[in-house]
Amino acid sequence: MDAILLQILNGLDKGAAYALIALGLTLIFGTLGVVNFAHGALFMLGAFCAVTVGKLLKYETVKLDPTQTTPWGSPAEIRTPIVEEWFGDFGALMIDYSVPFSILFAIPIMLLLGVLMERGLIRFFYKRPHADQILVTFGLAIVVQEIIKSQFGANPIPQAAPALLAGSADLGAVLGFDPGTVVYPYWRIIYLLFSALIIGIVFAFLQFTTYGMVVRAGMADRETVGLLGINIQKRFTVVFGMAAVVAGLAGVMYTPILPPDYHMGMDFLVLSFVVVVVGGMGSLPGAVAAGFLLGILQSFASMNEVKNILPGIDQIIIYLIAVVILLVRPRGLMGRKGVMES
Amino acid sequence: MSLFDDKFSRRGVLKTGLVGAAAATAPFHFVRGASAADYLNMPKGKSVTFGFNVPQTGAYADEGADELRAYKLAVQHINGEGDGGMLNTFSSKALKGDGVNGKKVEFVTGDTQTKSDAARASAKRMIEKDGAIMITGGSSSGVAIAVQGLCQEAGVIFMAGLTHSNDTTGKDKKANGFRHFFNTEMTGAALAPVLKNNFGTDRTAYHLTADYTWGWSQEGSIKKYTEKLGWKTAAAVRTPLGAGDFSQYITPVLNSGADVLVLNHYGKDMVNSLTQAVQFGLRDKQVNGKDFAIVVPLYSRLMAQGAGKNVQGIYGSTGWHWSLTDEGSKAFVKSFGKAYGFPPSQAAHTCYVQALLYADACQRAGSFAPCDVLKALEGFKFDGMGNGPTEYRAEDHQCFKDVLVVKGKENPTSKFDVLEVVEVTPRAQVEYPADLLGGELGSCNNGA
Amino acid sequence: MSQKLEKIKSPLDMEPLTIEVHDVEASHRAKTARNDLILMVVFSAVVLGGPWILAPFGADYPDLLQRFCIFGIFAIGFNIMFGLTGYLSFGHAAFLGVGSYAAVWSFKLLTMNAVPAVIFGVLCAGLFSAAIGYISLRRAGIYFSILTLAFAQMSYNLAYSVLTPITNGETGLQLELSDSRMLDAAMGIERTSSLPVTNLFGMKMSGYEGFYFCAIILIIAFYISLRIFRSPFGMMLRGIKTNQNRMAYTGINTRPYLLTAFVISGMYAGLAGSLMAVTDPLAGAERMQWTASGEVVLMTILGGAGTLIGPVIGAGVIKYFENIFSAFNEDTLHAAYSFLPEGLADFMTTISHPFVGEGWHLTLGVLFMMIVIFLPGGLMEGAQRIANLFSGAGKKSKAESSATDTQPAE
Amino acid sequence: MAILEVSGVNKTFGGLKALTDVNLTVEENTIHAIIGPNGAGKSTMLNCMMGKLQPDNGVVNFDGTSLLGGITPYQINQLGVCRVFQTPEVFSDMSLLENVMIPSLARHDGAFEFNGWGPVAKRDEVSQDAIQMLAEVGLAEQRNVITGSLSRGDKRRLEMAMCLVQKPKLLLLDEPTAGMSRADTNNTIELLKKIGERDITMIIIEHDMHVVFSLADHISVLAQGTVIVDGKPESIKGDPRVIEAYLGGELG
Repeated sequence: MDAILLQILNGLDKGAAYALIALGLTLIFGTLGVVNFAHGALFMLGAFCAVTVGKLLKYETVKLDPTQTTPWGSPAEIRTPIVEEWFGDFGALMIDYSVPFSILFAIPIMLLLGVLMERGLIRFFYKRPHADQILVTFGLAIVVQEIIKSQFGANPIPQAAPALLAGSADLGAVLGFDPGTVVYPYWRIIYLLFSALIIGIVFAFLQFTTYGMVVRAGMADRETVGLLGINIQKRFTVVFGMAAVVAGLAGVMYTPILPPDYHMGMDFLVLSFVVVVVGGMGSLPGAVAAGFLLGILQSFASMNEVKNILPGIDQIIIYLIAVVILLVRPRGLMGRKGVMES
Repeated sequence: MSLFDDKFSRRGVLKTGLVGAAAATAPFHFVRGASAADYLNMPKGKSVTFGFNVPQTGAYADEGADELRAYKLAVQHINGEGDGGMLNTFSSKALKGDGVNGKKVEFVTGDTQTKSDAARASAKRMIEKDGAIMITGGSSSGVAIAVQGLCQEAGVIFMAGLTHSNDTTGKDKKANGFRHFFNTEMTGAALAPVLKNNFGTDRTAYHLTADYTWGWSQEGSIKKYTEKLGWKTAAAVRTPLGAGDFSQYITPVLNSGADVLVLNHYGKDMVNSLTQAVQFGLRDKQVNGKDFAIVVPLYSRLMAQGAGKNVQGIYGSTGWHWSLTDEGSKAFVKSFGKAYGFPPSQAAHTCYVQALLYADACQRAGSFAPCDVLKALEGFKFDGMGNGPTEYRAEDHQCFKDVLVVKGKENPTSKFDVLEVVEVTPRAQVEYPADLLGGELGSCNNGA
Repeated sequence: MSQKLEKIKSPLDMEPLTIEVHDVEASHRAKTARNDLILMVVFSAVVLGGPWILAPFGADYPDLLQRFCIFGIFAIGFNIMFGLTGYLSFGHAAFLGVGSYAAVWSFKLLTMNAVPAVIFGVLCAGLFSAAIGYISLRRAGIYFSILTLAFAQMSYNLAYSVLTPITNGETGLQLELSDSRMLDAAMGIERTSSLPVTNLFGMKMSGYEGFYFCAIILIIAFYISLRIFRSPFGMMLRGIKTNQNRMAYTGINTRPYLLTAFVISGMYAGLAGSLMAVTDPLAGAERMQWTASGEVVLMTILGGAGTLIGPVIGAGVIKYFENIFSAFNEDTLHAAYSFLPEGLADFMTTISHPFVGEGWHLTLGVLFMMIVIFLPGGLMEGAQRIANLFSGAGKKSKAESSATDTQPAE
Repeated sequence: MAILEVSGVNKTFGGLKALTDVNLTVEENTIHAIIGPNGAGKSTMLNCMMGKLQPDNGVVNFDGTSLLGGITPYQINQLGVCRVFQTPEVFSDMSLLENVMIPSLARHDGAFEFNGWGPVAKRDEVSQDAIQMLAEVGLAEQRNVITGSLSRGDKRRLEMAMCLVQKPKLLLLDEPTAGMSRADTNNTIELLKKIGERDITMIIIEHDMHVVFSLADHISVLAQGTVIVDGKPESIKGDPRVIEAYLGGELG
């Protein structure tokens, strides 16, 4: 039982990552009608916001120590992070909390990147065929990825969670299991709660603001909304920026779980498209539900008990579920009719 | 008649009118291939071309870049530029710093993309277009085996880069292929005594294994040697390559009763699974009254940097480490560090050594013909290359040398100072009979 | 209709039609036929003359020439599905992989002769695509794309891991000395201590011989594709792309048309895959990965989807980048600029370095963006525009029905 | 003889009754108009006849064959029913000739035939039929123009040619003159009259009473999902129920 509970937690955690990326993809697709293959790159850029902040905080003064030399003959270096020099213990604390701290930076940066991307490129593709959109955003994703690679290298760059949150919570005690049987890392719990918060904010925004109403109306019927004389262009830009922020924040918060590298966006891209389609193109609740559903099913499929019966099932479970759902429900879990069918 | 002998087939083309247009145009090209050379890509001018085939894109791009740095350094040293590096400590003094066999060494590069197809395409380009006499490099076993097969068919020597699977010099060994790097069998043999000393003989191991040939090979070797110690294996779970999030494989470990987790992962998989295993508190856990232990059988320092502090105290093996203090290692670290400003990785080391070994063999053979080089390399004993006295075993073209057991360093002094050497396992302890891993070398191929 | 064409009178008081209609039609048809003949001749000449034509570009070595042909075939086949019907399959690499595995197994079990390998590869890919197509074609649009993607990814993941006994997993399926090769054995071909090479009735299939084999198959494949484009079947497929709803109300059962097109294009992929094995007998799982499927999509769109020749050009461009641009390093780059004054050469080396060697992906990404932004119809549209510029025939060609010509489908 | 019989057809959409007990009989070789105010259920009824929608119950028989129970639009077309849409559904990327050749091929080769080898250009019977049909609707000279550039009226005439080339027994026209100029409308009326002389039964759904009364042999008036009046044009014209249904809308 504890094993199953743990797998549900794993699934929710995994699902949270899928859901956040899929949410942004769906927002963009539903409102703007654009298939954005660069969305994974936005997720990756978010993660690299954290990397950059971490690097900046750890920017060090270098003093050479001529008394010692490295094995290759140059003088040894003594490095001190500048923030520690300036702020002392508070500086050390800032370094420790660099990942949560990055969120403050990631929001404006991702918003800016999103707006730039929409204004500079995407808006020229609203009326173009989906194939063109896919190709141009895919090209953009490669370009962004290669730029990051040239700046940060190809290897993963570790980002530690704050020391206080590095341990695990004993959920077993809380839920009435034996102590120590259901332990779960604090950071993963935080990630889950954070995702729920973001999803909540996005839905609240769409539900309760006039802005959101226009966006929802646009998702339902773009042409009509355009006819109402609303400046739809401006709203499109904001939606794209918002989707970029959601993807970016998902990236920032994921870094302690998965040390980021330049390729992480591509790794998530295909999966998140499967999630979006299983949820139903253009359906926000569908994207979120599919994210969690696939996350949980993937976790269960990875259990030894399951794998012993069906070897390799964890390799294909997501795709298998996608096939079954699309055959049973032609437009995914909550898809509307007529979207992306021709 | 033999269908496969190409002297016949060339005549066969002219006979068979099957491919009209081809037959009409084909003979033109044969002039190139059918020249008087004794072997493929026989160097005719004042230079000879080596082909460096490394991953430049994909997950191992950084490792590939480091390999390329090492190769460039090796070429400089062979041509007599720079400080000579390991040539000064190498036991064979055949190379004089004036190229090989009087010819200056040049090189061409290619991108393997860590894909067999791309790696073979890139190697073929270097052989067919650039006239490379030897191909070397690579950062994964799949690629190494694929390119090794290609070099065997084409008729050039392949000096494997970083490849750790048993198959490279086992099941899939080829006469034209040589490996300096160690393998999973040696890792098992080297690691087991250290594990015994640190964790005792009453342990239960839980394996997470990358679900492909190298992973299985690694899992098999560790199981074999730890079970000899008296360890039990609780489970061996296969994980998909590039799973990213391994939580669903890690949580079952928590209550499995196992007290050792063996991560048979490499590269990004290793970084992610180790980071996450530590996050789940496995490093600090107590099971059966013992401290829980994590073991990463194959360490790569470059990659371990990606796991940050999570590697601290984690045992594993590695081919070579820059902190070694023998003369050869010191010379190499010095010239590499001077050129690039940071220490070389184990991938750089093995590639550098492979390039020198090949050049040396050509010099000693007085020829670049693969079959002559092969004779010079087979059974070749040497020293001064960082791993103590080493031998290229003739039976399987595998180098036998010391293996390092390392541990993630608790108090690193720089970002390169990630691992500390716990023990240098002597060569005798990791040797195994040549027929253990199967396979057939076949005969050498000169091409042409 | 029993009326004779000459006697038609327009019911709406338009100019009466004359007998000329028939003549115009006949001459139009003759023109198309003549253009097609020219196209075939030029295409064949360019393909067979590849080693000479590509020499100035440094692409005249057998492996890359073979690859141009093989991926040309792959893209032509993909174009029959995507270019004609508009159904975007994201899983075509799976068929390529199946073709490769089947061909290598044919080498291992039967004979080193290329013919059975190719036949076996095409058949297996055909069967596999029929099964996947039958299920995936129940859905359209992106749902179809995702279904094909899912099947291909499942094939890839399983081939890499659980199916290792059949596929040899990560290492890739390769020939071994101990393979049975029953037909060869029955024909009394002796075993040697080295691996046998693939051959076509004695002619080895690597090097230039392999290229000419692939080239001739490419020409045949292109011809078949041309026939399909011009046939009633091709017209129906284009109808499906343009307006599937109208097709249904026109009495056309679109599903079998789509499935047939899917299987044909799957067989093309299998053909390409088996040729890869013929020229280089190794089949790796990553051939089936989604990135490989994506690559053929990019080739087709880059060249011009729905055009006859575009996909071949797209395939050539991408393979050229992959093989030639990735090979540049600082030294070769500097050598290439050596004709410039020293300082300028250094400068050029510095600014172009990020785009070659390890940066070749960057160049590819920029190229994709440029093409889609400025030439939505792919490279073929660029060619068309240039041609129009010279002939001044822009208006004419637009007004004329040339949907069957090599014109971009916008 | 009745070619199409609709009886007792009901259709609800989530509790909303779209069609209630619709009965309709279309005689062979007549022009039958269905009129009614917006939202009367005309399009729903058409969709029920064409296999696009399944009615909840009732009977739809065409020439002795039921059009219900999983029969698809293409099968209905193969039985000899062809539909012209309210917004023209044509192959806009293809030439006019190709537009008409496709239905012509569908008639000659059936719902599916794999012919991937012989050039379609050599199918003389197909292209001649197509050219002739284009000539009849007055588009023959533009046959090599890409369809997307046509005016709406031309597209609709093209669509008629696409149906006529199949020699359908029954032609369904959904507002054939919607959005047309007066001159175009008159041309279309002439064309439809001409077609009417060819032993083709037509059902016309139309708003324009001028068109209806110029063409129809028989009129059914649909309101609130059911047929309220059914009869000859003369009898419809003065019927108070019809006037009421249109809320005093202009008739004739």
